[in-house]
Amino acid sequence: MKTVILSREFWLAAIVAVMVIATNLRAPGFAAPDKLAGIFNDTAMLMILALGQMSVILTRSIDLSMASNLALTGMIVALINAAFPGIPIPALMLFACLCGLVLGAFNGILIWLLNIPAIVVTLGTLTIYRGIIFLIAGGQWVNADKLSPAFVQYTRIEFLGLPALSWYAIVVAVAFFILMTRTSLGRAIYAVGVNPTASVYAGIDVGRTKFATFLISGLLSGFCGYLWVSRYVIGSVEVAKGYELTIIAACVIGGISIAGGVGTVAGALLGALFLGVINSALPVINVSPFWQMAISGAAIILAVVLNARGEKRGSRLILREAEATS
Amino acid sequence: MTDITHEARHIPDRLESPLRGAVFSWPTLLLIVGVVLFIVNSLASPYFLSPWSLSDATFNFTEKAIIALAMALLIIAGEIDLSVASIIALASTAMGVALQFGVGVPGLVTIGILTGLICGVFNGFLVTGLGLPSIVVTIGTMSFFRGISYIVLGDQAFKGYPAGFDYFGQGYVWWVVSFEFTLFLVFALLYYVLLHHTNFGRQVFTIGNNPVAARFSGVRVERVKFILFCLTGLMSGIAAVLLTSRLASTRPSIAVGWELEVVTMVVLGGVSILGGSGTIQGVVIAAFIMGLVTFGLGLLNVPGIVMSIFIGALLICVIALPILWARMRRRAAR
Amino acid sequence: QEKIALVVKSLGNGFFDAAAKGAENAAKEIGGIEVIYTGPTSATAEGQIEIINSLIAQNVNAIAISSNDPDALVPVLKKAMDRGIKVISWDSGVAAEGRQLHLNPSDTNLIGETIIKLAADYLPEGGDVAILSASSTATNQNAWIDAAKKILPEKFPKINLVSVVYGDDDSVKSTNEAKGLISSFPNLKAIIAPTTVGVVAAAQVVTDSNLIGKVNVTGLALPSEFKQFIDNGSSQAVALWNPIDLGYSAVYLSHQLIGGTEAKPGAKFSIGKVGEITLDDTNSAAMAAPFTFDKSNIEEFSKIY
Amino acid sequence: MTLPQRKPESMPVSSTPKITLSGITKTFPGVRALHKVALELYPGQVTAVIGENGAGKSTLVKTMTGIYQPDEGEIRINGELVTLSSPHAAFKLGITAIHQETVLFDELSVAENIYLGHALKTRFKTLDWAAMREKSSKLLKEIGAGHIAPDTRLKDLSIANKHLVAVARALSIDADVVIMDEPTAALSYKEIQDLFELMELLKKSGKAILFISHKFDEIYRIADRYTVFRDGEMVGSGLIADTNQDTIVRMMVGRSVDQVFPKQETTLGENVLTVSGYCHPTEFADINFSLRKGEILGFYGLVGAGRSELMQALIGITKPSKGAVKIGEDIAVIRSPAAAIENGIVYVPEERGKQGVVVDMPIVQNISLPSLRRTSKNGFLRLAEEFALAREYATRLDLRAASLSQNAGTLSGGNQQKVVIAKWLATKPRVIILDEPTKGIDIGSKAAVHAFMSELAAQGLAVIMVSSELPEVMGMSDRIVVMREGRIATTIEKNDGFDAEALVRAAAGIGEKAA
Ligand SMILES: Nc1ncnc2c1ncn2[C@@H]1O[C@H](COP(=O)(O)OP(=O)(O)OP(=O)(O)O)[C@@H](O)[C@H]1O
Ligand SMILES: Nc1ncnc2c1ncn2[C@@H]1O[C@H](COP(=O)(O)OP(=O)(O)OP(=O)(O)O)[C@@H](O)[C@H]1O
Ligand SMILES: [Mg+2]
Ligand SMILES: [Mg+2]
Repeated sequence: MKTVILSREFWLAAIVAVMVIATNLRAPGFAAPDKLAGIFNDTAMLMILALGQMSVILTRSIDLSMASNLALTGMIVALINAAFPGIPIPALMLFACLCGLVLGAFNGILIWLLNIPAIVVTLGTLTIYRGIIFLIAGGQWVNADKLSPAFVQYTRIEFLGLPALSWYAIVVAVAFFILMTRTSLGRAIYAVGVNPTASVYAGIDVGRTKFATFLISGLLSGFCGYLWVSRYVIGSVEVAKGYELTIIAACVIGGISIAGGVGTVAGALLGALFLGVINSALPVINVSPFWQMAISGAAIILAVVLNARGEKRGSRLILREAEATS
Repeated sequence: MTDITHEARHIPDRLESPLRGAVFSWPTLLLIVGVVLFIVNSLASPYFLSPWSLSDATFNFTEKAIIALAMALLIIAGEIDLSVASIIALASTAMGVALQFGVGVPGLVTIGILTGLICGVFNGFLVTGLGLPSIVVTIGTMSFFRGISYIVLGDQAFKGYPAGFDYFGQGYVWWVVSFEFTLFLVFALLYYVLLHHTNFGRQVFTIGNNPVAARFSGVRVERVKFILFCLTGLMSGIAAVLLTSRLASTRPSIAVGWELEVVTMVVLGGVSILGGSGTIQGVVIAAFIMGLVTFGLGLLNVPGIVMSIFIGALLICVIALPILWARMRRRAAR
Repeated sequence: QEKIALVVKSLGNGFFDAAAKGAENAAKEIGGIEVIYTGPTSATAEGQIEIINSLIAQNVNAIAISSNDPDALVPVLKKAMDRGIKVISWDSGVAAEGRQLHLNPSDTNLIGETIIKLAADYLPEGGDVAILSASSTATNQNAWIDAAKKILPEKFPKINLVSVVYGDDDSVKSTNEAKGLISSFPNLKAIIAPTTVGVVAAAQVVTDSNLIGKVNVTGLALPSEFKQFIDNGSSQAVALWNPIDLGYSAVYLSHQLIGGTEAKPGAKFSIGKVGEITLDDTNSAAMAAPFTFDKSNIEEFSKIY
Repeated sequence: MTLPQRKPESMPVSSTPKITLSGITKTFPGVRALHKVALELYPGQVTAVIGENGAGKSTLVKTMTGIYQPDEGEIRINGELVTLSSPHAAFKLGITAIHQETVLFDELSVAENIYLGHALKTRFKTLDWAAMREKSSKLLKEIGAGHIAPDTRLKDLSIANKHLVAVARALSIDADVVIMDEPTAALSYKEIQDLFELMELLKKSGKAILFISHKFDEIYRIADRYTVFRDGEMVGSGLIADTNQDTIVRMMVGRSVDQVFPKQETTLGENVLTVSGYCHPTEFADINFSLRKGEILGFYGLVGAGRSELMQALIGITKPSKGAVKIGEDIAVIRSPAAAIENGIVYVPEERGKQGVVVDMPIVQNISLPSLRRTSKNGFLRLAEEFALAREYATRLDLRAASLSQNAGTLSGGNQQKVVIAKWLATKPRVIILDEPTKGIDIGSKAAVHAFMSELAAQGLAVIMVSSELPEVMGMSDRIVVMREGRIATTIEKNDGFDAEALVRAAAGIGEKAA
């Protein structure tokens, strides 16, 4: 119990709740269930992406190409849908996942086999993937009129009062929770981030684990590629431009340490939710949306400062008393 | 084997001449790439080889390259600053605000540069004072600085910069040589000396290679890093003056997305993203290469986004090829 | 061979693609003209500046630009003019010192009035409306909004403009801003989006939020992109001029400038089959009145542009 | 020199080796860590592997657990040829190890540390946390570490407790071959006794055990066989019962022990360093000692006694909570290594690769680093001066290198250590602190370092030498401070005569009530 109260996630959840309640005081109706569901739905993609990024960051890497991967995959499925409206959407979703997976695998291979730092590889693919969008689409956008109604509907169908998009996020979150806490791969991801040397000793293949995380982040980016185009009903070169840093920001706010090995699924979700709530709350309490950027920046800085507090104390506790009282 | 000879044994200073080392170095490789690109460009477009064209081409990268010089030092020391583009926005906004109060040209320039420096101090304090990882800190300040700019400006733009202010971004020192470009060359020289010929530069390398050993050896690691953040902020402030002058106006969305281009330039210049190695020569040549690629393709009316494929591929290739090459040689040696 | 560059706010936007089509038509009619259709991928001034630099180097004869920023482009366009290149702006203008003439798609005041009227026609009792614009620096949108604000108290006293927000011609931002409007103003009756990107985003939000019939979306829209929203009732009517004609006219004007016609107040220019324009004292001219699309005619026009 | 003949083995009749290594060779750049090594482990028996620091024991362990791939040689299990391509392959073949460095995961829980890499699964192939917690708890109790809760995060444990977790981890794998690389080094008396009881149990259950320790009493207490390594070669093996300590020591070092330590007699001068009432919140407390000119002050203790932390506080790396340091007669406030250098105190750190050399920079730049101010002018580098300085000290220390522009990382361990020492001597210090100065360096270099240390003292430098090697401290020191668990246990003057047993007792806290 005590550990729950002391955990970052608890505090972050508390802060998000306080924000919702405070906004509701200023603008009654903000915390109405349907409004909250709306915020959740708006944040769904960021959550999915933050989870993917989390798995990468946990292994001391970073994936800057997620947004480009998303945009490219989104464009590919949009073009396919425009050309062959008959292809069933679930098949198209699977295809989007596959596309994302391939793009992620390209990053992963370079990182695994050539040992190039992830930040360099993904900095390169960040621009490459986005450039390819322009090539395959011939510079055109895919607009609402070219997409089939089913394509657009598959994020909107309601089930138990929540749109499909929200359900996708819930399913991914649950799957991720199981992956991170109940499977060997999940624990290997943590282990590699905490101590790569010790991981080797424990029989974990560090390179392959990193590769796996890039597959995960790629797959989720690809999936979100479909979701994005379906939700905003547009495929263009500009889709999700600059979003890679928002994804990382969500992770950082969620307490995922850039140094690897530290962070939870709940943290990533809450980090995304935090940004989502700020987005929705500002216009409602009549703060100009122009404040939003500065506020989320300040939140990131604050989150990093607070997280660092909890992590300090690298000492080894040689004195017996020190260990006893810690 | 285990006997101890006490006769003095001579150890030569170097086995090969420094010149030989330079021939097989990263900057040389880049230089070759640059020359090839230059030739390809002049063959591909008849307009390329005109002094005015080349001069115009420099405008596309000088501001970024000026920041890249300081960023190179920062990355060599094992840190990174992703907030540089936002510092430009904030510094430009500060100049715009000052303009509303009727500040003159010298005042505007001072305020722009000073704002950059203050942002650098802020980053530096967060990273070295509080011991936070620079990549996330500067992702935070990236939103924060630009956010302030949005708060101040909202949907407005500052314009009407006084006569004379346009010189920094649009003026020419001599014939086709622009002020911006001259400034860049001067800074390149200064940073070259700073990094490669001073104690400070040596300490930067040491910190990047092994911060712990550097600290144990009496290098004031935090202070050096702090100075580097300040320098990066300062250079961003200078870039803000140039860009504001070139655009003759300020908007909060100015220079959006530049941070990654600057980092790309530095990494392409052969600076190890993990810190510890790199040269200013490399960064300068990388800046030219990026300028050449974008301008050359621009002359063929290839959209900018397609050029970025080249840059991205170049980045990965120049990093991957030496690794593959070394691996193949090792395999051949077996 | 004359080289005329048609520089647009961003590539891929259907409105500009249609304009490019018109430009090609004009080039064919006149003969001996090469049209370079170009623009950045994101609607920024820096992107346009880089492009103009390379156009200057290519010695194009004229640049016809729809600008992302009226001020930031002035220095580089001045440079172009100094090197003997004719510069006109169309659709979204540049400050007077950065171009030789400006072609408004329509009279600014008329557009301002039209966008309000489109909303007011379906609000006999009046009510709250909001504007979702493109980027905050877009010259044309700002001018229309100003005109609209001016005309409101006189002609539409019952219409209450509650907010102006900016979607930057970015679908996601426009979507979020439209959502923000709906949640901040529960009594909102109409969203006016004088931009083809914003209007689609707003209509999609209204459709998704089950507000069809409660919130009417209107503004300036390309019939082909917008047809489904007229069909599903989220919008009653939108307006636009003919982008094909706009691109067509831009090339005609550029061609005449290259030919030596001087751009000065009162000068007359022929724009082929579209007709003739006369420059006013700011060296700008306006084309026809915006055309309104509703259920009756959208089907037909959606096949054209 | 003559080596003792390998004894004809009087093998117990029933026993065939569980695992057999033959012809194992492993080289690292510049170091031949193992050369044609052969080893056999028998079920139900403990084989002690003995050898000096750097003899190659840990490298052998790593080749047996699939961490390193040998360059040559073969490994057989129950007579069958196997390849240990990865640590995982080693698990599968029933080999488990406690490594010398506690290679564990600070951020993860104790239970997870124990089961990572071979986790228990539920029916649905997901991790079975409940079972892992329960079994960890049981395992920890078995090794006498019942006080460690399976849910604690590892980083909240002391080094001794971490080591116990490492032991539990090794035993959590149901293996036939159990390797223990200095498992007792960080443990206190009672914990060691618990461990030995456990080893007896393992022996009874037929496991083949490899045991590495530098402590002969332990070897005699638990081992059945021995194998001696020297410089990466196996120089002898046999039954413990058939041999004695002297023979083994002679095999280990290949010469008689005392000639290794050429400490010159020096006359001690005035006090140069006085430390009083020095405390740190978690690492050490109540430290008082003084150091005289020309003196070598030895600091002895078990690994993890807090000596390195103390020394690092003295040079301003870590912050003490109270206490005073006097240099000569003046109180000195040292908040950073830079300040320490100004005050004439320098520290040759223990972790050479991490804290000492900058491996990717040339020797010359390594040596000049703390003296940059002297070799430069107005902040601008002067390469000629730098090379001159480096050349002077490289020659004095008899550095073996191809050129001064070679990266320090390409040197052998001993020569790297010389670079580090050269770097510090170049600052012309008054007090030099050497933390484990001969750790992991070959015998020849070791002797050179010892000779040099003694020469420094003779020249009037005050030397503090931290060492965990008994013969070294006893041979080199004028006075020995023994530390245990962050406090000074005792200080012994040379005149009183150094007694190895007394030192070990003081360091391990034997003879007191177990805490
Ligand atoms: N990864 C490595 N790279 C280079 N050299 C190494 C490496 N690991 C070990 N060595 C070298 O191999 C030799 C044998 O080292 P090893 O760790 O096996 O010694 P050891 O017998 O375990 O010593 P100790 O008693 O100090 O633990 C040493 O000279 C060491 O410096
Ligand atoms: N709590 C710990 N967790 C992990 N590793 C540790 C811990 N304490 C020490 N070590 C490692 O064990 C090795 C020896 O530790 P070290 O004991 O130097 O500590 P110390 O207190 O300075 O003792 P010594 O008296 O042996 O110098 C080092 O490599 C160190 O990194
Ligand atoms: Mg060892
Ligand atoms: Mg130590």
